[in-house]
Amino acid sequence: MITIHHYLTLSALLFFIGVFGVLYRRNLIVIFMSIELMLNGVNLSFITFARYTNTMDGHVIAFFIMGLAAAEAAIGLAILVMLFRNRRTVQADDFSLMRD
Amino acid sequence: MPLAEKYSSLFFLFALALAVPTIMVFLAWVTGPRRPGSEKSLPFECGVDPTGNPRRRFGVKFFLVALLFLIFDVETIFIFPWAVLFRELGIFGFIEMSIFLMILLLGLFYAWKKGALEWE
Amino acid sequence: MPAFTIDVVYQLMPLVVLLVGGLGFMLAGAMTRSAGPLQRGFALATLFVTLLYVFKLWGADAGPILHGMLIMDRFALFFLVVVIICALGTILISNGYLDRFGLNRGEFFSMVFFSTMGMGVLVSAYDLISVFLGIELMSLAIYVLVAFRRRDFFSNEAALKYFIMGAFAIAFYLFGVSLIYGLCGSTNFEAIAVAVSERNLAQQPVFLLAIGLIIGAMGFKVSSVPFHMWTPDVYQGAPTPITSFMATAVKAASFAAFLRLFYTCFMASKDQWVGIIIVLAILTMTIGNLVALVQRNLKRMLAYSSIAHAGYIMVGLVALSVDDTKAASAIMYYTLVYAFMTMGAFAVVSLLERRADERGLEGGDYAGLGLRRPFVGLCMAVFMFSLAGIPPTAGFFGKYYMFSAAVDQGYVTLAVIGVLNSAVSLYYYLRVVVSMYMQKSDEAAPTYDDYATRFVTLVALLAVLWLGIGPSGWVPGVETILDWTRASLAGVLELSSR
Amino acid sequence: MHEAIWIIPLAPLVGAYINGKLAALYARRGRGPSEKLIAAIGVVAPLVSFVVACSVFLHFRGLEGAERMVIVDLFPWIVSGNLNIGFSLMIDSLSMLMVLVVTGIGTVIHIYSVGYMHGDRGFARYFAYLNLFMFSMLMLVMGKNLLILFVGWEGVGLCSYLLIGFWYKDLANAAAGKKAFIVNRIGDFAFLIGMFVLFVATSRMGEGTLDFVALRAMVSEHPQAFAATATAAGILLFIGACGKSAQIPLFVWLPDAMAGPTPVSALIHAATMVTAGVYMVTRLSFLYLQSDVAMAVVATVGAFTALFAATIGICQRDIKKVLAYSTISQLGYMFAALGVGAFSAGIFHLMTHAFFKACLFLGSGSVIHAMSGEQDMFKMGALGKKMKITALTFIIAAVAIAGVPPLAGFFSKDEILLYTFTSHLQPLGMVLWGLLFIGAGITAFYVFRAVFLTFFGERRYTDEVAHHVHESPLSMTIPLILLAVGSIFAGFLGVPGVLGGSNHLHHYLEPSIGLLAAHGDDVSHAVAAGHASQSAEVTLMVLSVLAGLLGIFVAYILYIRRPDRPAQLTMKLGRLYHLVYNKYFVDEAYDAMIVKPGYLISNRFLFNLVDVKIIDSIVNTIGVGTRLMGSLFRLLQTGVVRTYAFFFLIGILYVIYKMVG
Repeated sequence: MITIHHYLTLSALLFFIGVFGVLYRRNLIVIFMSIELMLNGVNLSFITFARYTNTMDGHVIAFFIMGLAAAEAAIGLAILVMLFRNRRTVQADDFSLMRD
Repeated sequence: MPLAEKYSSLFFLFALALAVPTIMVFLAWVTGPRRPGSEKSLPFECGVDPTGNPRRRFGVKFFLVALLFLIFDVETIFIFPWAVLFRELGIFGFIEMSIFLMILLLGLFYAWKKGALEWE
Repeated sequence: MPAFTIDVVYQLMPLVVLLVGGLGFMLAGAMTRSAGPLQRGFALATLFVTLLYVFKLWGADAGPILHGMLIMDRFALFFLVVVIICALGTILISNGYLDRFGLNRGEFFSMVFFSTMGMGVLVSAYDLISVFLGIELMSLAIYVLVAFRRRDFFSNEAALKYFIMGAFAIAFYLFGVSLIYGLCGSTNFEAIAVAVSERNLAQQPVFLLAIGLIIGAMGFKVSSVPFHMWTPDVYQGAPTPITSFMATAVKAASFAAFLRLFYTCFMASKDQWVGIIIVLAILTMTIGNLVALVQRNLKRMLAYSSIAHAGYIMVGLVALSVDDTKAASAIMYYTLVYAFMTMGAFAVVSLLERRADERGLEGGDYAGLGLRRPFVGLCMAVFMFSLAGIPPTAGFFGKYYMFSAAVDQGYVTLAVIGVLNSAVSLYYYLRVVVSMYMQKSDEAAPTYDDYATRFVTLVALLAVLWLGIGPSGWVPGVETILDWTRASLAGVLELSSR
Repeated sequence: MHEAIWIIPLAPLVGAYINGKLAALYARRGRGPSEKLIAAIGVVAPLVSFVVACSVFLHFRGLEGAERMVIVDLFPWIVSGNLNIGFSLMIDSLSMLMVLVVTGIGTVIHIYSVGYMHGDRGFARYFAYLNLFMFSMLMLVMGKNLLILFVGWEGVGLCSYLLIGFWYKDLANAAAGKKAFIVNRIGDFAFLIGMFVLFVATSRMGEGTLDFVALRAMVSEHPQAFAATATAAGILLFIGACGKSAQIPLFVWLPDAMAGPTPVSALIHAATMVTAGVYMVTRLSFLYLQSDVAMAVVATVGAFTALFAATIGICQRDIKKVLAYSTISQLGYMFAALGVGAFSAGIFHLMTHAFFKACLFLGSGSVIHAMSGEQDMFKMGALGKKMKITALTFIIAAVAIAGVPPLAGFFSKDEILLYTFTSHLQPLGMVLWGLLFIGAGITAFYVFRAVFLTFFGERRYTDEVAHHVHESPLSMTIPLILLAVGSIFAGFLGVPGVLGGSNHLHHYLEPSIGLLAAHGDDVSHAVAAGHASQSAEVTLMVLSVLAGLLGIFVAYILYIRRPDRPAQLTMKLGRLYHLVYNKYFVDEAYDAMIVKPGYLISNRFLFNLVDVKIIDSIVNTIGVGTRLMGSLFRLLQTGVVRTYAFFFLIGILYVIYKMVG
């Protein structure tokens, strides 16, 4: 029997795998993917709660998140293209001109 | 309220979810042998020494198309539920969706004017 | 949909005008090669029209609209005015800057409008999801604006850092929201407040976990330590008008959402969250000021200063109370004052900046500025005094109201730490003044003469002085503004206690 | 029209602004607009004020006592907590008189300055300062509350400083300016504390206020409650007045202030600014009347100053210094009058003094102008023939100050003597009368000494100088004539009853001035006069006239008939002369007792030990420590975005731990 906890565990796992992806991967594209993973984890939890509270809000919110995630991804990719054109690299750690 | 009671275990789930990747990272760090060498940091190209500049041309055109596709594709998630409930939402829904589509179309127009749709 | 009446459209007009403006300038960007004076004039006119609608709405005290997604009450309108003033300032400052840096395109204005609209959604949000939408709409446009100097490495890098951190933070926010949704069955502020009291959630660990996640994300937006680390890099790399925009408008809008959220939904758990906000406030003030001490780059210094100021404002959050709106009204007043003084300071910075300058502005560049350009120097000196909180500037009164609200609520130590921090901050603010008036520089940077930017400094100068000591007459003085904030907050409290 | 009294201070302010701009233009370009333009602006500004003031005066004529009051609330100024101070102007009888004196004499002196400052590089700057001074002085006398008065008070101080050091390239002038400023600051400090005392006291009683009208109402309502406050605040405020009006012990700046241009000495350091203290005390007369102690202090300090300064005046060689000490002395007379409750007599003397002293100063200016800057009277002599108008006006003013009837000085000085003699503060009153009486004789002596040395006797300057000694231009002589006429007739405003007059001035001032409680039933000046019989009054009058004539006679003997006598006397008196000639060594004493120890303490102890050794090291340690911490935190800023995300995560986990744990 799959209970709410299973869904929520999965969603939290997805989320934190995403978090660690952001922290540990160096390639910007992978970092973007990890962020998407985090958002999808959140989506899953929204859908779960929507099911268990018997409200529609969660579903709608999931739509919103998907829509905005796409927009975000588009801008992220645009930034990535711009960076690659200028710097010929997509390694996150190469971008540390500004510090101190 | 039983719902809240039920969720109190959520907190432990959160901790668990945090712990699992942490442990994974930690284990990888502890157990994994780390012998960095010049050989190992080379890109792996089927045993053949890499030739040429690995930083090749970047297919910006593909990215642009992918970008546009991503946006216009995902926005259909708003159109789909509207289509399903078209009759119930009536004229109001129609106007609202028209505004939404108009804005999207403006975006498309912008992309077009900027030459994002030209392949060459 | 009976909820969608002509009255609702009327209430949404400020946002609609901004949207139409944004779309219009997007088209203009597509059709024209560069934005001429006509477009700039239109940009200003659009903002004035928005402002007009805001003024027409003031006092109407409308309830939530769009099924409780937004609320255009006085609180929202107050912050909307602040945000629009910042946008006006940004556009005026950018006037000469864009020309000098060859960035003069319609998209710039388009993005400013979209992000202003996002802020409009954010300040009038009455639902956790509208907060999310507002933040995203605001941030997505800002990412683009930060990267507006496309060929500039610093600008690119700033955009990247802001983007990654922004997306990262918003995911945490959403995770928190999903937990609250699960607990309360709704994301509407009112529904949350009701559910919290009915289901006795205030001390629920999961509820607190959700608040914690939201504090993190909001802390990111207002650049509170330890969620602040992107701030100096992004402020340094972004085009200066945009830095000004982020330091003023983004911060004001985020604090508006922060304030409303905590004032309406989370007040029941105040005992639980106040401790951590105190810690964050102290860390933010202290680290912001300490690191600002050792900065050489002027924009980075101002970035750390803006972090420190976020700390001062958080002192107000600590002192929030249901019985007394003093702290909340202090936050509102401070946000307004802070917007003016920071905008003015960045306007001066933008006058000094050269193209093709990797290093950024350092001490030598503004040495002797007070003698070379007396008016600009004077303005900068006044802004520095105000940021440092020296009477009779508005900065002093902002801090005074903030800290006295904290003392009223019994947080004496916190207020003392705040005052000590102000003392530390004097050092680096005065260093700028000293350098401007008492040092001579051979390698002095040329300063640009741009009437629009000078106008911004003039207005900011007058505002900083007027908001400090100006009596209330036909120009609103301190008392009037405090009255407005109190009136706004009364509405917020009334709704939340319903 | 009379509602527009704000024009009165505004006009000079506008003038100051325009002339200031012109001066800045001049400084930047090295050449500027013509003097005519500057002079026109500079003169028209106070003239406008004068005209408006006259119209208000005419308006007042038709009104009864207490109705003679115009209040204009311009805007709320400082509103904070229970402190509510409006920016309000007020003209009542007292202010009216002051405004007329200030704008009237001010205008005359502005006209005089046009000739006197002709060709000076700082022409525009001069008029900017002078107009600014007019503005400040008018704020001072028109302010409806103590704080606006204080703003004007500080403003005139600033202008005085700027004008004393007007020729700042000479270090001595700059030093004189600084001295004036610093000595005044000492007084101002006491003034401020006095103001706080007053505010705190009124706050305790209900609403804290510094408004004159409200204060007066409060004091008259609870006179008993104000007894202690009146003493404390009264004495503190009087210390402020001592600074501004050059009374013992803070008079030392005024003689040095003569370093400024002579019209400035006439306007600021004789006719108007220095009388600010007198005005202030009169304005607060209702308060002073609550405290006999404060009144006695005022009277005593005034009378002693009057005699003390007069004696110093005997031995001065510099014509302006003589007049400076004379001013200090005459101010002493005014304070003595105030101290015995004869406020209107004090103000009367203020007014007449403004005429004759301004005339004397301008006359001396005219002489100095003719002598190409020579100020030593022993290098003048016999100028009367060459400068007829100057000499004549100077003599008229001298006769006035000597107290010879029927000129202005006679009436006002005589009244002061009368009221001190019959003061209710006996036997103090008699003593003070004695001091003032002797002072009157000495006054006549030193002023005629100046007259004889300057205009009569034999020529003591070289032929080269004689070659270009000439009468001054019209723009200078006309003001002299105007002021001389004033010196003759101003006294008729206050002819005492015993001489068949009706003393208009007293009746006019009555509504503005507090009444002595014991004698409050009748008009204020009746305070003392009631005690003296008519014959006594006449006797006193004759005595004082005789004293004045005696002084003139002695001066005549010593400097005209027997010009060799002064030198012999000097020899005979030896030490005493030395003492007086060096102004009783007051400056040196202050230097030795206050300045030097202060310098030593601040240099050796405060600077070298406390500041450098202790505070600096503490501050440096803190500073270095803070910067070190700053650098430490800065290390966290690696520039790598993943580190930022990591700290974000740590932060959020910490937040959650704190909240849930």
